[in-house]
Amino acid sequence: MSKVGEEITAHFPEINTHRIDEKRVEVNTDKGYLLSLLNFLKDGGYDHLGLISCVDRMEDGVLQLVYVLSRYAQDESVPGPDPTLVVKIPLSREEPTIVSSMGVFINAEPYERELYEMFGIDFTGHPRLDPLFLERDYDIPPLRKDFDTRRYVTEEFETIPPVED
Amino acid sequence: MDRRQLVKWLKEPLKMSNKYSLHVVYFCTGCGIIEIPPSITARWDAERFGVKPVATPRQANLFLITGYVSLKTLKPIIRTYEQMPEPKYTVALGSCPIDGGMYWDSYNTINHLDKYIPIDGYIAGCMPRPEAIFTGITHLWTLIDEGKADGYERYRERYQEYRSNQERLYGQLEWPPLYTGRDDDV
Amino acid sequence: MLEAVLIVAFGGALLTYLVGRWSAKGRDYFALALWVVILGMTSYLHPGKPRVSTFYPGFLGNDLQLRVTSLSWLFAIIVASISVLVIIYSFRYIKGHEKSNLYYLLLLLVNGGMLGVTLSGDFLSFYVFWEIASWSTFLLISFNQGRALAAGLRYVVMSVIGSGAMLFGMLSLYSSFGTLDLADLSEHLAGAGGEYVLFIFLLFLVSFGIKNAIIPFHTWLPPAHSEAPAPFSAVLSGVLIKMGTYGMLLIFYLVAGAKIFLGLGTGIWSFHSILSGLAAVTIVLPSFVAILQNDAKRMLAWSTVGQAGYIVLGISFGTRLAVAGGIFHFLNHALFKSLLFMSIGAVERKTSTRDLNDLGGLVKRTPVLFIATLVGVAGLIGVPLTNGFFSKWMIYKTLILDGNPLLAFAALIGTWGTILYSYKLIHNVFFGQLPEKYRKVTRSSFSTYAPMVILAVAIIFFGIFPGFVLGEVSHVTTTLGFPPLDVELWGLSSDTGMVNTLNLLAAFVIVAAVVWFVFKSGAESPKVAQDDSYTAGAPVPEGKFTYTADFYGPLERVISPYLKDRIDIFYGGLIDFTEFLSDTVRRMYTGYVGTYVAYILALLAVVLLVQLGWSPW
Amino acid sequence: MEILRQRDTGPTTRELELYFGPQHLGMVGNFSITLNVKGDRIVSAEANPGYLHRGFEKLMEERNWIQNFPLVCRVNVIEPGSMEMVYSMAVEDLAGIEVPERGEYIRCIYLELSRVASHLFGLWAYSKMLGFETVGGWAMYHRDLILDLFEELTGGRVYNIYIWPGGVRRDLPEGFIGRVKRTLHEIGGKVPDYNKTFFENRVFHERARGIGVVGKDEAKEMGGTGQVLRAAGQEYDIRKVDPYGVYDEVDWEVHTREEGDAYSRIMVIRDEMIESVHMVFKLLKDIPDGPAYNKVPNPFKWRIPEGETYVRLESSRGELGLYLLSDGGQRPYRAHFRTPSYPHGLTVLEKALDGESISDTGNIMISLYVTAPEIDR
Amino acid sequence: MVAMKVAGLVFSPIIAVLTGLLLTGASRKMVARVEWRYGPPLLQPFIDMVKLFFQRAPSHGEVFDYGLVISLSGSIVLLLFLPIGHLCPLGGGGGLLVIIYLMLIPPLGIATSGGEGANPYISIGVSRKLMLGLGYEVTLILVLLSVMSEYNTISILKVVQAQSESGWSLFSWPLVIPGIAYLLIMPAILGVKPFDVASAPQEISSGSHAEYGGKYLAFVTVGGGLSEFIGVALFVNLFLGGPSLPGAFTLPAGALGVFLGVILFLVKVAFVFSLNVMVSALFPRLRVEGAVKYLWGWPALIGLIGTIVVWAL
Repeated sequence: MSKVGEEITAHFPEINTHRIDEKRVEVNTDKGYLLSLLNFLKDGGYDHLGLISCVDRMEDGVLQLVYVLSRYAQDESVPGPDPTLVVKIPLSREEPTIVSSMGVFINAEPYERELYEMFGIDFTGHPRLDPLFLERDYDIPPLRKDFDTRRYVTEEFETIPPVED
Repeated sequence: MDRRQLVKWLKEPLKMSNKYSLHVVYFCTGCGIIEIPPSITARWDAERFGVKPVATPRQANLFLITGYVSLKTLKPIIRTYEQMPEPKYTVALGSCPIDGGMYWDSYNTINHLDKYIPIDGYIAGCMPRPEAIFTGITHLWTLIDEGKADGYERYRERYQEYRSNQERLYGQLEWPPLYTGRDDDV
Repeated sequence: MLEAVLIVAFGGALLTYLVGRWSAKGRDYFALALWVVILGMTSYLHPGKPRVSTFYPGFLGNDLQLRVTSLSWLFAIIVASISVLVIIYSFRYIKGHEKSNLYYLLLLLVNGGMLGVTLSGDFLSFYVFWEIASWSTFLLISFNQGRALAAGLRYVVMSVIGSGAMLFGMLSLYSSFGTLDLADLSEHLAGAGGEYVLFIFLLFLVSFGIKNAIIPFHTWLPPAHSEAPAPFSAVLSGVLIKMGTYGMLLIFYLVAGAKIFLGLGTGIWSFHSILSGLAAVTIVLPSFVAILQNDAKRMLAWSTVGQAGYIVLGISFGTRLAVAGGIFHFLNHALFKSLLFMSIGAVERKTSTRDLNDLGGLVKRTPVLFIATLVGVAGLIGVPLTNGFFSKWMIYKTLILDGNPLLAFAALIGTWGTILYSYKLIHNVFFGQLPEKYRKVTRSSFSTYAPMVILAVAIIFFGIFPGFVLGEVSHVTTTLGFPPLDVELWGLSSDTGMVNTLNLLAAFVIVAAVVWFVFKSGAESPKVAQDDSYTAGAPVPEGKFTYTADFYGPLERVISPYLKDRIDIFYGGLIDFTEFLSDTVRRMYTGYVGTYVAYILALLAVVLLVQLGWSPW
Repeated sequence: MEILRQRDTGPTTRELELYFGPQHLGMVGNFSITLNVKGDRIVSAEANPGYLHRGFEKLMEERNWIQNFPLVCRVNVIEPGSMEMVYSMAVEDLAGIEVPERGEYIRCIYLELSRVASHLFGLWAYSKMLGFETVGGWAMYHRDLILDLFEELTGGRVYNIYIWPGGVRRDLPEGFIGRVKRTLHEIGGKVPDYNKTFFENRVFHERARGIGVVGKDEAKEMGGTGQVLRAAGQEYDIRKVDPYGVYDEVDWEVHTREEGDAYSRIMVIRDEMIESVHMVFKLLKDIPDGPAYNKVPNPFKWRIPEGETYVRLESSRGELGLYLLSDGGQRPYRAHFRTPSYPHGLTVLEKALDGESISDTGNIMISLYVTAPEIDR
Repeated sequence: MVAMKVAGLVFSPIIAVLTGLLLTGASRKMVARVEWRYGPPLLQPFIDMVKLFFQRAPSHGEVFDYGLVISLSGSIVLLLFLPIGHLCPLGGGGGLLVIIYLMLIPPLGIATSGGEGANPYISIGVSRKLMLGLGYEVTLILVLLSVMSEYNTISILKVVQAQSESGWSLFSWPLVIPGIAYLLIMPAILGVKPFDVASAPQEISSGSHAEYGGKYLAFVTVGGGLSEFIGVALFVNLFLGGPSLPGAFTLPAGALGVFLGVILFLVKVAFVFSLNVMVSALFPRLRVEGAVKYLWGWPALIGLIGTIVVWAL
């Protein structure tokens, strides 16, 4: 069993971690700690940023950023597979801004671009925060919970008249 | 080639050659493309029927739209279709271009492809097997024979409507309308 | 008559200058009229047999003579014709330039000087006219100041070396035989020893080689050609450097004679074989260096070096067909290279750049210019039915059948180099997307493209009817001591290996007509705009959709290890050497033209002193 | 004197933008790379995805747990098997469903077969990039043989939806194992042919060696997994690092190379293919008897308790992950796929293309195994 | 004699065009068989031609049209200078040197035509074609020079004639050396794999053909078939004795002999061509640098040795 959770708590007393199961450790923090935490984890062997995701918790008014980190090299000091770290950071839903983590992990770049256009999160310091996937501008970023894709389709695409029957 | 075909060749070389020399634009618009490689290689070998992929739309006369069409893809599709020389045929593969298929409620795929470009034939299925593609092609032959594969003529006739539908999706398109006078000097 | 030509030429030059102070337009037409007259007079000079006239008797015990032979007439007529065309072309090009009067004076002086060179009957007058042409050339190359001044300086340094060598040779000849008359000299030289002849040849080779830009004497040429005003580049490349060719023909064949020239040394170590080898190098290397150029005029300049190689190869190889081919190629080169420099000049005037990475798409705006350039390039490559084909064919044929396939290989591979850079030139200037900034480019004026059209027509005409020129060339080679060529209007007949443009022309016309008919009977083609082009589905990115930079990038990467390093070091050394020399010269003299003359006089004095006091030869 | 030092005018440049895709014979999948080119050298490359974006993650929130299976397998059309597997694993993890031993074995056999099929497709794509349709045609034919097995197993050629929460949809049919062995023997028998015509072809070596080098540290920096990493010498395979299924019960090894160029990536793919075939034989030998699946609750009323999970597995292109959230309802609350091509196609590719020749664009892209649909989702 | 000339003028382009297209069809079929496919009908190229001819393909301007016409005319004119069996209407005029130069016209015509297409893919394709040309031309020139020096003629007719008397060049010393060199560069001359860098559909979208459709494509395809035919026919003429039979056998005189000669010639062409098709089916495409490096490597060296040996003997 790994001790990464304890290490984090030892280094950052304000951050709470808890083990979901033997394969996953959850780390809850806020956006001020992001870079220092990522740097600490990267130096500590968690050098693989698997995923940056985001969950729209509309009823809480929160956009929850999720960073999934794992190790490339097996931690020799502990037996068994290393757990995956799931770092969660809540952002305000109205003005979601956070510093870009590209300085730590290069491959954060497309993830952040995607979250920018899908959730409208502004990553400060990102060099090319322009649309990645989408052709159109949607009023509400499409992956937010209040974006109703079925209504959008009916209003936008179904109203276009057929040319011939 | 039996005698009946020979007579046909002499009577209607245009239709016959169009039938047996369908050159396909190589454009993987969706997941239907996964069945194109098997169809053109050893197992099914579409080249038997003169169907082969070519490099640019200028050289092609068949546009296989292989699957769902996202907003970002539709624009190159229109561009590519307009660059093909006439006569040209379009066949849509899979259920998605017909009515959206399983992506009917997606915010980023258009549901009815025939609102934006004319389609000569559909091959239903998700995704159509190579056999289905061949059936579609042979059906296209019948359509060509009967003169019903006239999508390019319809496009020419009702260009204004097609164009206005396209521009409802994209706003102003980057290229000038077809079939109108152009600045010949540049 | 002979004197009259030169009097008209030189007197007219001064008069033009004076007229120019009064009216620019008047000056233009006066200059044109003057040279049309000279052209007429020159063509009237056409010799049945050589004619000689003495214009200044008894200088240093010699008569200064003018003399016209078949050879000199051929060169003179080319000088005169190109001059007329260049003057027409200059109307528009130099219009409004503050120093246009000086320009005309110098241009006419150069042309007159060249005419004088070709018509000289003895080495002294030859030298005088040579120097007139050289110095005016220097001033014209430097006409635009700035970088042009550097180019001119480089030219003048090389030129002075060449003049010195020639002077040295002349003095030696004079002290040995007591005469500078060409006809007399040829008698004397026939009895001279091989070493002495070699010595004389080498001296003259340095002089004429510099003018003709044989490797390794070519370093002055690329900057000079690219920096000079475009009409003058045409003169420079078309005829001026051919004065070296003329000189070589004169010294090797007229003065020494083919027998002496070809008998100097044996086997591959004979003088003319080594010279042929040098010429082969001069064909191949510059053709490949030209591929790497991004400046249109510099590319053409390197091309000139390469094409001069063909001429020298023809002359030095020394068979009947080779010499005839060399002379014919000189004529052809004068036509197409003048045309190309003019067209690049026109492009530069319209777009104010000649950077090949900045141009493009002009075929849509200047079709006449494009067609003229295309014809010029076709001639340069030697596409059948243009004049370049025929002269090259003659050279290749004799190289293959009379001796050396390796030289033929060099010549043929040089042609492929030529194709590569020619296409790059045509493509980067005229093809591709027309950039936004050139949408407003207008067609050139009549006086700009008229000379080009004339030249283009001439290129095709001489390509279809090579016999027209070859008859003249055959006269020349006969006077040089070769049996006559079996010339027909359509080409050469069988005794030298038949080639017949009539076959080609007829076949091509008929086939093209049939193909065109078939083409037209296909489905009609709607015309599309340039932005309706294959882009893998995207719209054409404005201004970013032309392939010009590193046009032959992969090739450059392959050949650069073999070509670049050594040649660069070699060139660098030469340039440094030149710089060192010019540096010395500049330290000694302050850049005045006159001081350079003084320098030559000093050299002359030294040589005289050495000769008088020590008599080494 | 300085003025005399000016030699030939220095090389001036002009920007040229070339579009590699979407409509391009060298593009496999609907993807586009904008190349900024000087001569035939790529100055900078910009990946331009999104042509296949269907908003899967949004659509999954609109459909219930079982309805999502047809969607999930369409995320990656080339290898739908691992997509089904990763979703099943996540659902099993959230709902606490156990998989019987035989089910795990069948899953692994299926996954390895579909890995071989995917690699054969990749071999087709790669050899097509080099203009070598011959070997591509063979590979495509052999892939079809495997697809025939899938068709017998499930009725679908490409989209099988075979893996299911709690195991597989149904047990292997009678005589299936023999047919698998026969097919694999047929493919394996042609390996010497492949070697001679393709893997030992000098032209292939010349085209692929030293091209698109992604070093070990670089690859790790950019989130590379799969062949990208293994070809650079890092022994990283989720099947070893974080074993699932029965991969820890069979004996197999991870193949690596050192150079990190296109050649070593393709050779790693080849070695893996052979290893997979061997592994299938071992699995077929050891396969236990018993049930192949556990029952799933009524799909129309199935609610999964609140929770979240991140599962990962090794697809044929690298690490495939799924972040799945349930709020206790009938539908997923949020699903986010971590697809291997995402970093490969958007980060590694741009880097690997820098300074390469435009001839090698497709070559490098396919050697990185970039698959457009799983980037766009 | 006049009848032969007229027959040659009319028939040799027709024979060449038909053979060129048939060979294209045959090569598609052969490659298909190597790929375990059934392959298209042998006459597929003809079907394609008919279709393309009636397609309304866009034009980019006058140069776009004229360049293509000049290109195809150049190919056909070249055929008139090239013996096809005993048919060689213009063989006497200029010989191999004219052929070398006429071989320039088709690519330059395409290059000019494509230039107005204003598409960088075309430009890249043309630049690749020219670079490749420079690559193989080194060896080709050496080979032709050796042959011309050996037989001491520049006339291709005399070369063919000499071979019918003294045996095929490919099997005679020292011309076997340049013969091998020619065989080594032949795929590059024909532009088949591994040397199809100039079209390279997967890299530059078929290069100089990118903007051609309809009748334009038909014309370049016919031109391509012709240039393949020319590349092979040149080899057959120079090294396989043209229409002559090996050894002591001779063809009958008269019209029958002419007919048999043409057939024999075409059989040889088909044989040599199929060798190249096999090579093309078994190699991936080289990069341009790689192609040029290869062509300037062994083939050029062998060609140079051949030239020197021929020169020295």
